[in-house]
Amino acid sequence: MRDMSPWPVPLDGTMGEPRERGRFGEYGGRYAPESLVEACREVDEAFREAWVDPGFRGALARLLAVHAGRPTPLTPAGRLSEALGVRLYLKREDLTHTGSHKINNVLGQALLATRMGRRRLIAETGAGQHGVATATAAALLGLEATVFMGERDIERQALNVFRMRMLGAEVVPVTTGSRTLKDATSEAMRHWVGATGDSHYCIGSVVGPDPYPWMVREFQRIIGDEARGQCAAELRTGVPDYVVACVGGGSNAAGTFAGFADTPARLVGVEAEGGAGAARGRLGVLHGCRSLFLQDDDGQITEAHSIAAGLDYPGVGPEHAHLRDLGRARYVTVTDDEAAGAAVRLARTEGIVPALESAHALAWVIRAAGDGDLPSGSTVLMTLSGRGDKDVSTLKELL
Amino acid sequence: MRDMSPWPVPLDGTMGEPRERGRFGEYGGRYAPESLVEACREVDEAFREAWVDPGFRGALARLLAVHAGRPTPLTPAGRLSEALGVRLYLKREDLTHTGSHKINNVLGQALLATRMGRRRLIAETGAGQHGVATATAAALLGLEATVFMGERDIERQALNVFRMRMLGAEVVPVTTGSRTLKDATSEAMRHWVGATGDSHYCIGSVVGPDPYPWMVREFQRIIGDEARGQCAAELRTGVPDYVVACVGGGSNAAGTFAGFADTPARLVGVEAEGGAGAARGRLGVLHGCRSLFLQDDDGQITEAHSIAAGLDYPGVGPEHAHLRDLGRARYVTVTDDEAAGAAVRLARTEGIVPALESAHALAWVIRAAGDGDLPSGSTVLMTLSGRGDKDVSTLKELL
Amino acid sequence: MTNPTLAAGAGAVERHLRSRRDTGRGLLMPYVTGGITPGWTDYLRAFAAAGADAIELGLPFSDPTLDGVTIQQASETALARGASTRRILADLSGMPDLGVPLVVSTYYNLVLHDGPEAFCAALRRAGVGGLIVPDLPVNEADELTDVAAAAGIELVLLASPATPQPRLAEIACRSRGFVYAVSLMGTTGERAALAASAAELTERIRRVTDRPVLLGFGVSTPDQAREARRHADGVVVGAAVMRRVLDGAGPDDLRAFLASLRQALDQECDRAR
Amino acid sequence: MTNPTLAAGAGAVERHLRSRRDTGRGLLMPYVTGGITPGWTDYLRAFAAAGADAIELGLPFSDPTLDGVTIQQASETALARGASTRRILADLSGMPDLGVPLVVSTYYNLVLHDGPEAFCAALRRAGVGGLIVPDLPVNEADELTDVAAAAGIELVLLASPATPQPRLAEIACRSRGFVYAVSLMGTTGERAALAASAAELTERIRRVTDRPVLLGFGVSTPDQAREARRHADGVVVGAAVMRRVLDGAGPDDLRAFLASLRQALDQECDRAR
Ligand SMILES: Cc1ncc(COP(=O)(O)O)c(C=O)c1O
Ligand SMILES: Cc1ncc(COP(=O)(O)O)c(C=O)c1O
Repeated sequence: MRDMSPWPVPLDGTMGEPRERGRFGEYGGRYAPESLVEACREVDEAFREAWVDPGFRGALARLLAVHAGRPTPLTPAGRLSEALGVRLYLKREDLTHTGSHKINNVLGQALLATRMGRRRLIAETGAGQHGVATATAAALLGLEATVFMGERDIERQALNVFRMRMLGAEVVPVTTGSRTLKDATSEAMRHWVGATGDSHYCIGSVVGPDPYPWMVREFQRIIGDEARGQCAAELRTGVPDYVVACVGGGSNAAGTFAGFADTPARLVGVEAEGGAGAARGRLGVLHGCRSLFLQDDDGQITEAHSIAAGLDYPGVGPEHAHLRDLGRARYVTVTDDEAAGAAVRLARTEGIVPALESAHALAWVIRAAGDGDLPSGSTVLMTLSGRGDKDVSTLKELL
Repeated sequence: MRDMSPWPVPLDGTMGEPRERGRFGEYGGRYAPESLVEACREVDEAFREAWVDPGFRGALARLLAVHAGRPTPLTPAGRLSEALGVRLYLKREDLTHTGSHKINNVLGQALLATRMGRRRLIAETGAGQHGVATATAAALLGLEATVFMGERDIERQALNVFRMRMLGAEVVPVTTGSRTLKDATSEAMRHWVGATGDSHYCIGSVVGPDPYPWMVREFQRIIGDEARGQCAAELRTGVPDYVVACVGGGSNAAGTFAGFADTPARLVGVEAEGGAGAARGRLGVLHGCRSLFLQDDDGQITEAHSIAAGLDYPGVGPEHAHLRDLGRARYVTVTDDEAAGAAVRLARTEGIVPALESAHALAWVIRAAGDGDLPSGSTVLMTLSGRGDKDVSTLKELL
Repeated sequence: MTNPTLAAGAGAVERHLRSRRDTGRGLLMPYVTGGITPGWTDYLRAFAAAGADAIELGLPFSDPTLDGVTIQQASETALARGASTRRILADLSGMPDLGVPLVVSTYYNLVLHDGPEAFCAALRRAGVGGLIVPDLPVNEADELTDVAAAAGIELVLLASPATPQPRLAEIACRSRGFVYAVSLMGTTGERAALAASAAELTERIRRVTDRPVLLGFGVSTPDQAREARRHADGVVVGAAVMRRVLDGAGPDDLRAFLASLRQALDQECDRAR
Repeated sequence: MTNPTLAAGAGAVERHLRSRRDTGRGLLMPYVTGGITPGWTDYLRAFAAAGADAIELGLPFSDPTLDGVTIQQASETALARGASTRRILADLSGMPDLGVPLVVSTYYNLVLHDGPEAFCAALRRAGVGGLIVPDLPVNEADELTDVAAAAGIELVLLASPATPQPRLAEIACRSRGFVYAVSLMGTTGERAALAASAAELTERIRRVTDRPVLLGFGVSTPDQAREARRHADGVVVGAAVMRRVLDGAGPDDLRAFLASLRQALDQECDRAR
């Protein structure tokens, strides 16, 4: 796992618009059932129009500012940096309204849904953060919300389930398969097929059929864009040596990386040991896109296992698969224990209880600083994708 | 309860520094056991020095910005405003790190404690928000933290208890009296008596012996100062007609009011029906200060009862007692049911699940807009003191 | 073959279906999930015996995103029994000719697993004639089309009520074997009545092709089959079959059910044509 | 009065304590929470009989912030029994003279409740001579000082190890009856040993006054009383008494305990003076 080899840094327009048919290299595409192809096309068309419309951009920027609390700060992790021998900065998505980066994407899609005349949002959720964000945006814009959530996640993330219901969303338990995010996503897609007329499927990560991976990354790039500016103001070098984010589907990482793809920063995506689509997946198609997925010898998608419900997904967004192939980003894994330990360490040194998802990114930083993979003195920007309130009962059992 | 009478608006320096011996009118003072008088004097001296020291102010401002996420936005509550016929703006303290305004005060006191060479913070907590904030600031600055919490609140606010422990704080259950905030405060004071040498007592509201009511208000005035500037930018009139905040001990209200005391804005403090120190208390002395407290016919302090643990306190800060006497602020009460209903309403219309404490302020706005007490078309600034994650299990049982 | 001219360039499946259609017969394509029971291939024989014109053979996938609960459950059951593409195709290899074409349906992940070429070659070796991939829309089909054609596998494309007319023309043109008309905006699964969208979609497809059009998704009763037959060349019956199988119905029980569908289609044929 | 000159201007409590002190006697002031049992006034009689030089009578308050668990529990018990300022003082009124002064202690909220004037007048009527208010430090005492003096109630001020010397002088000067030396930085309650701070504080008080100095907080055993006597004029014994009361000890049992303290003080007196 040592990273002493030269790091390839193509500066030429990675993380721009995908190629035709939503392709990132050989990944991406729109492998949707025919019944959803037209709906995807409509989303694509609406997004393309909206994204160049200053009115839409302005409305979204205002929502992000006055409702979601952007910009989020860049926090120097002073005591932890000292202990690790690196200079660690945290991009604080945990401070957004609802407590994770998911709100950035959801406000964008919800505004788009309104623009498209849709009355309802459909969403899948794992950790519940995307579901809460969707329920929130729906309430704010006067839309309905139906959120699909695996039964297992409903148990693990009871707090978020009630938050969604309190926000007026319908939470539909998914009892099939592994009863986690993968199955919730399947069920949401099934439901969307019957509801394209009045509903928008608000996917929560950079996965799904084109244009979702691209669109969601664009809605999340505010993380990277803000951080880029903040680093420019804060760091002598202007750009951090490393940019690190956890990867479930990959939206917070994609949004973060997008701000640094054209810099010499080394991009590191951290996956859960038991849900390492980018690090250990093989080519496949699931949930509308071609990417890397954990599979068994027969080509069946295997269940992911992670202490972090939001990383409990056997695949990864197509652009990450592409960045991996290019060598532009590196994908590493950490174990449940490392993540839990990192969460406690951050709490004790910086007074921040991170989401277990985000704790994965930190766990890699800690490990890499310890084994020299992160050279001492490096500057590291890490996206703290969410806060840990939702996870304290899980951690309570562990500690 | 109608407010059609002319509203007295003394513009002359209310909410400045207290008079000699920490007096706000006849309230305040330092009714501390002799063993704590010297410690209070030291805090007073240190605070006075620090508060005029640009170095201290700068360090605090930076912590508030990069760690706590200030400034917090001013959110127009669009859909709810329309339904109520008023223009409601929410000052979003729920978006600060740890989820309530308590962090503003705690970062100030923790920085002061460091300056005073203290190694440990002692705190009482009701809802757990102040305890979490204290544990957070302690972790951040490398201090220890001991938090006293009533057993009943430990049950109601289990999430926060675990957050504190995760942050490395010691949480001490208080089993005496009503086993809520009042008793936790008594126990914290008892503990401080034996620990003045190395510990700072970090009081969580505008209560306690001089200089706490004043100092905490000053640390919280950032709410009002920010909101004042934001209203100036956002409102045609520059200043809202009404400024509303919930009142437990009264720190978020005091901090908010401080920004508007010299304007024509009408100040409204909203208490819990069962914990209405300002609205129904009588003169007394408790926890080091002279103020208004709920008491029985024998002069015993009675137990407060509120669905909101943070409002479950039988008294109110001395400055509020004074503002009430002056007529500069008005104090009203709402019931548990009204507060719970308001919480759900805000969730469903604006996508914000408020703390039950904050929901009290909203409940009054809703009621007053309904019965004409708030004239239609009024502009209302309401401080949303905290987020409701900690309360969802309470609400779950109610709904 | 009654009408060799029209079927020129068509593959075996399409030629077979066209020839039967051209006799005025309503086409019946029952579905079974491969590996659902130990002797699952008996269902194929029973289907053929009951008058099926083609048989859809599902290769179970872990994440059947376009299937309703019945076929989801069938897939889970088969997978839990150890079913896999390899084993299902192996089960087929020993079988005598059914007399009707076998059309495999599965999700694209299983096609990609060994690669489209190996996958199609394996189908061909097992005697399969057609392939339905519900999550492979026409615009993503390039990779598979030529490979399938080269292997002699007819790649059936699906059309849905949401498909705009120009795209429908492309689908109809590029589909092989037949055009799979998805009767409604929804997943597979039994429904109380045939969706209103079924008729309209079939008419729209007819406007752009004379390829056989089979209506699927939700066709569950003889009455519905009869009604479907008024618009389409025939029906695909999946969930209604698989619910029975999951409830324990053996090949003989299914034969009776299929016979009732056969009879309904034949009656409608007698009346309408 | 053995030394009328020194005691000039002193109130009755102080005169009494001075006169006893001046005989070389170690002063003993046991404490009882008013209303703790139905016949609680019997404790007063027992204390006097056992050689108390003054008795501290606690008026229970709901929030005894300077008390440790024992006196907290005593307060709760008394309040749960319906104790109140009014009822406790009423219980006193029928009592014959105890021969030693009664000093009430309570929190300032109870003083404020009917107002300092009414409160002091009520104490006076009930035969109380002194008043200790642990949460009323000297700088907040103005409101009560004159009122108490006018009512003939000696307001005892407390000094603590944390009190700086100039302030100590002010406290000693303004205190009436005696100076209450808080032996340690802590709450009331039994301790294993006398705090080291006790000696130092007492010496510091002695430097600025010749008023009697009673050492309280934590004095719980005859040995500790003996040690305390080496520095102070006497001791206040609260928690050690109340723990016994809470454990069911009646007036006679307490008499024995107090006698042991009395004896210890007398021995120390014999040795040291
Ligand atoms: C806090 C948090 N971080 C990260 C993730 C992973 O998602 P993504 O990889 O799309 O950022 C989730 C998903 O729920 C999450 O809640
Ligand atoms: C969210 C919130 N709001 C309000 C309060 C009440 O405190 P104060 O009146 O000091 O603002 C609390 C106390 O815990 C709180 O947690």
